[in-house]
Amino acid sequence: MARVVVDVMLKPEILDPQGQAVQRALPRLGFQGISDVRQGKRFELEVDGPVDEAALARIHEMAETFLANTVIEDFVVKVEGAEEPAASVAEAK
Amino acid sequence: MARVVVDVMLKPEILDPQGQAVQRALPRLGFQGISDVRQGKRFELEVDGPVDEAALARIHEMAETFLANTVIEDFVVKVEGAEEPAASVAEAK
Amino acid sequence: MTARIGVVTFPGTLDDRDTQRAVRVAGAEAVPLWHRDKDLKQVDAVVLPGGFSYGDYLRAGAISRFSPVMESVIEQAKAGMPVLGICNGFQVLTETHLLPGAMLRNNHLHFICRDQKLRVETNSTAWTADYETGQEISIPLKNIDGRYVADERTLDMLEAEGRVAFRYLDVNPNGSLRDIAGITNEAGNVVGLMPHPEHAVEPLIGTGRTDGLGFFTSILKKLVDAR
Amino acid sequence: MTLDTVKHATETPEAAQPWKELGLKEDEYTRIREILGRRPTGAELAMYSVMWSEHCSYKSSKVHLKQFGEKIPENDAMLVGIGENAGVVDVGQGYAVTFKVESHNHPSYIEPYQGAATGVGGIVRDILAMGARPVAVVDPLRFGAADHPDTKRVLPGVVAGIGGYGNCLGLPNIGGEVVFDSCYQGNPLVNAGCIGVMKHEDIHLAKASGTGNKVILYGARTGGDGIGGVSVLASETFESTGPAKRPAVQVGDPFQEKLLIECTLEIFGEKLVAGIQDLGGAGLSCATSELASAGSGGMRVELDTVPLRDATLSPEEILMSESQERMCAVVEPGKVDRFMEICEKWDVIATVIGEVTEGERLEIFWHGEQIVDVPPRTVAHEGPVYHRPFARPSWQDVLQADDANKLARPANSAELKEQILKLVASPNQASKAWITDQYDRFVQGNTILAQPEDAGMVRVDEESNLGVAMATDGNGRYAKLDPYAGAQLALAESYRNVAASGAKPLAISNCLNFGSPEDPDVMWQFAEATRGLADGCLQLGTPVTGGNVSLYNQTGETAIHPTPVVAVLGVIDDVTRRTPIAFKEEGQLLYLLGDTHEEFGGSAWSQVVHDHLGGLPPKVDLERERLLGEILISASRDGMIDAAHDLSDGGLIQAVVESCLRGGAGARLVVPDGLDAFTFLLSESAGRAVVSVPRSEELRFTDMCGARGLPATRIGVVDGGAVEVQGEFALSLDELRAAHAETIPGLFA
Ligand SMILES: Nc1ncnc2c1ncn2[C@@H]1O[C@H](COP(=O)(O)OP(=O)(O)O)[C@@H](O)[C@H]1O
Ligand SMILES: [Mg+2]
Repeated sequence: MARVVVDVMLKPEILDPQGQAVQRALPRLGFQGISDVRQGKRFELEVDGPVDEAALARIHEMAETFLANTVIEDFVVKVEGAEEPAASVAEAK
Repeated sequence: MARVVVDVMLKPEILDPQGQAVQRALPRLGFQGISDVRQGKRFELEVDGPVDEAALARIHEMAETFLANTVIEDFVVKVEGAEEPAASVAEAK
Repeated sequence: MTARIGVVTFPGTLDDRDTQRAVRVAGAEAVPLWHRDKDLKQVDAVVLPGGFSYGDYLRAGAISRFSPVMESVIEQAKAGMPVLGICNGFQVLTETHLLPGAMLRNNHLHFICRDQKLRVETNSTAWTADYETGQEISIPLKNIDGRYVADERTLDMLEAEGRVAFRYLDVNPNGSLRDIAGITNEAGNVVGLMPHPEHAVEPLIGTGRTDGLGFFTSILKKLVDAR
Repeated sequence: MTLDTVKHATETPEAAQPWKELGLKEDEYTRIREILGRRPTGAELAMYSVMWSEHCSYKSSKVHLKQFGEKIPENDAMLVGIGENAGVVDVGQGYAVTFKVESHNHPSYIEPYQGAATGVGGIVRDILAMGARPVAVVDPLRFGAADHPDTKRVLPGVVAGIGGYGNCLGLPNIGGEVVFDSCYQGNPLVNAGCIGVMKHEDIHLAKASGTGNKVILYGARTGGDGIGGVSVLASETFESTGPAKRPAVQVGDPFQEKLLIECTLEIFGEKLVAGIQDLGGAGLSCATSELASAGSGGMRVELDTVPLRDATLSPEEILMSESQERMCAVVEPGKVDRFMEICEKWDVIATVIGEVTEGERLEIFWHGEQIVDVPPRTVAHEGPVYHRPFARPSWQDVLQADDANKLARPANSAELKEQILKLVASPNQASKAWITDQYDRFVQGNTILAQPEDAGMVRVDEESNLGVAMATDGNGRYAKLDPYAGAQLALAESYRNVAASGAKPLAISNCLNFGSPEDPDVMWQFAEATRGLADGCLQLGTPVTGGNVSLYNQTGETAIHPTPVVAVLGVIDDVTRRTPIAFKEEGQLLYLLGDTHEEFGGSAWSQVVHDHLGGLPPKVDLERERLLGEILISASRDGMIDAAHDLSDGGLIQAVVESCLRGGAGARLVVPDGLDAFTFLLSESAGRAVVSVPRSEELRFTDMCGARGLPATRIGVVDGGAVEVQGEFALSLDELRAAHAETIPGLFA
């Protein structure tokens, strides 16, 4: 069994009120020097069987159609432990 | 400017209904072979200045006192692009 | 002279005006408190009302807990001042660790607004003295992050010490562990619950019941007796 | 990069401009050139194109909407009429109420959560801009077939979005509708309404006057969201790699809007603004041109002072951005400091972006260079007006001839019972609690009635118990059969719902959802519906205070059913006299008010049992509606009835079932002489209600109805644990509750 991670973030041009609220709170808590915060979602998927190209292609499709709303979000699929993003990075469509 | 990522996940023993809802929906959408899904948060922090040990220590503290509620959540701090978690907590990579 | 009860407004607080009204209906004086002020204006007790302070961004209550007013509230609560956290206020209290545990997304993932039946499990807190232990009441419940969780040890401790203050009856609306709707600290001065007693103090309004009024009369009596 | 300044535009008259891509017609572009005496700059072109769009200029609908102002009934209540952000009515004791309904249909199809959420945000800012504290919201919704997979995507998102935004603002949701019909499959209708309360002296208007007054933009920073098509401009005007195509979707931040509300109310409280406008569709273009156009002078704006979320935005994009949670105020110079202090208190960003000038031009500058120089009226109020052709559709007669009264009726009691159970469980008739329980109906502590009551009602004054009520209704099936009658039936039903709650109907708002105005069939539906509504309002004495038009609701060639949604606002002097729908007291007598005819065209029965739409909708008798309303209001005031429920889709049996389930008591019904059970239970004749009368009041009540000529038929009694129709069937409350309650969660949970 292997773990695949899908990170979903709002597209850069889309308002991220959560990230903004966090960022605005930081100086009050005594944390300086953080110029921007974006908040997104992280999905950890436990995959049965081998994480081969076919499996990653399926996960990519799942991310595109279900885990992320590509109207407003980008996503990245990674195999846990791998150094590079495993499958493609979704670009703004 | 560098980017530091903080991943926050519910502790394994805590019920994650969001992850479960995703997992339950997958077969209906035609995606088989995912035995578990956990959903967490991903924070991308843009740090002014160098991301040295002191900066990471501060971010670690920020994660522990603010970004995560350690009663229910674990977190991992990573410098974007780095191979190892920069400062690790509880969960192995 | 009547008791002065502070009602805190954070940015995004919604039920502050209703809570002030409930305090007045019970016969006490409602004192508005502002999140940026440390000054508690010599109130005898504080209510942290419901709402979505800071939009519930990050986690419900997580940002508010660091406000100046909370510094004073935490200090005074530790010194014995009665504090009631309702809904978002309860979430703030768990984030400050004045109360143990945490609140998570409802197990069905939806916001839920309903008339909720509860059992008052203890009347030996500052805010429940006017109820009988075991009394069943119905008050509105409305939240999306209302599922109470804590580890088993904490839950056992709460049970053993009689600190589960309210339990859901009939239906558990959100998957809260052990049907917990609200808890108290050891001393009984700090109480938090998810449902909204301040919405149930006048006939006709909301569900038309007044089952929540006891919270405010309890505290009033306690404070006046203490004089 | 060259900036397309006014000077540059004058010097390059022949430069090609993307007016077509921006949705302008050739003659419209020519007219802009005539108005300006030169070609428009990129920024001017952007402003005109968006302000002259259907959405902002009402160019196809204007000629028909005029009737609402012309056929205006005598009504002392109206304080501010059509044309402002929202109409305002007097509800007594020095209070004024403003209310309006708007559509957010297209965005909600693309991104259901954010589309619906920002729909709520937009209507709330409209109400706020009038000077009022928003006190409640409503949400009339329409979706495709309940069991269609795409409805499973759209509905949960829309509901979560409306709840997510409204709940976070602290506005109780007190009513709305949920209707399913496959005609809305590719075009869900997400309408949102808001009610606000203020004192008469607090009414604010959207106009900029007083030379030297400052123009302040406050609220969220401006970002690249909701710009959509305007980005073609950036890429056409500027060479090389223009900015990425901007998203058409906006993301809402209800927390920011909550701060904006509290901040604005505090600013109103200190009388700091001379004019105010919310930023909605068309963003700053709309706000600045409308403020300037309605005022006495001109306006000068330094666009580079606008606080941005994205530093790469072009001036055109800044003008067009529909970033949410922003307002624009006109403030006397001496009051600016205090204004800023209040904004700082609420963590709201505020910036002086310009001032009111002597002239009559709207002038906009970018880093010192002039990019806009226009007469604001030509942008905001003197847009194109179309007299679109319309004609009665060729298929209308065939549709009306397909008489629903000829459909096969249940052959015996068992079949009747089975059909009724099916009806009660059908998605349109089933309980919507799974949806409405996702909305906070208690917040603010003033809610007297909310779903599933006939009308929502909130207390306005804690001392005097003054209250207001609102209902929204619209039946696209009726309107398809006869748009004139359909619009009047929507009005009648909404009016009846308000009266049934005990409140006196005062005025209306509407949201007119139709297909493409370029289709003469659709335009005929629109013309008929507006004529019907205007005539109806004149007759009922309820003026139209404002509204919204949503056109182009169609998939390919197929338009949605014409769907005029009508919101009626009512007032009640003493909310303790409100009438709920619940049948509770055993032994109370049930009276049916009004006449029942064999009317099944467009009915729920014809849809659920026969999947049929044809014939004529129920007949409209507005005089009867008025009389029924008066009786319901008097009976409530004088304590003659304990419950009332209006009859609409699903007929009498649907109303009785709802009232029984609400109160937890059963009913025994007897079919009156002269009616068959089927017609009695399922006909949808208008102008009817069922009431529960304490025995001690029976004589007084029937005397009143008799004296005023309203038919009142005793049809049964509140009793037992079942709904029983004597000689026909009995259905236990448990069985009914299961049928009624399980459908929607079964489909969407
Ligand atoms: N989307 C919604 N939001 C809020 N309330 C709703 C919604 N849909 C239906 N309701 C409420 O449910 C109740 C029943 O709706 P409906 O059957 O359409 O009423 P009626 O037929 O009397 O107009 C009403 O109180 C109505 O306001
Ligand atoms: Mg009704």
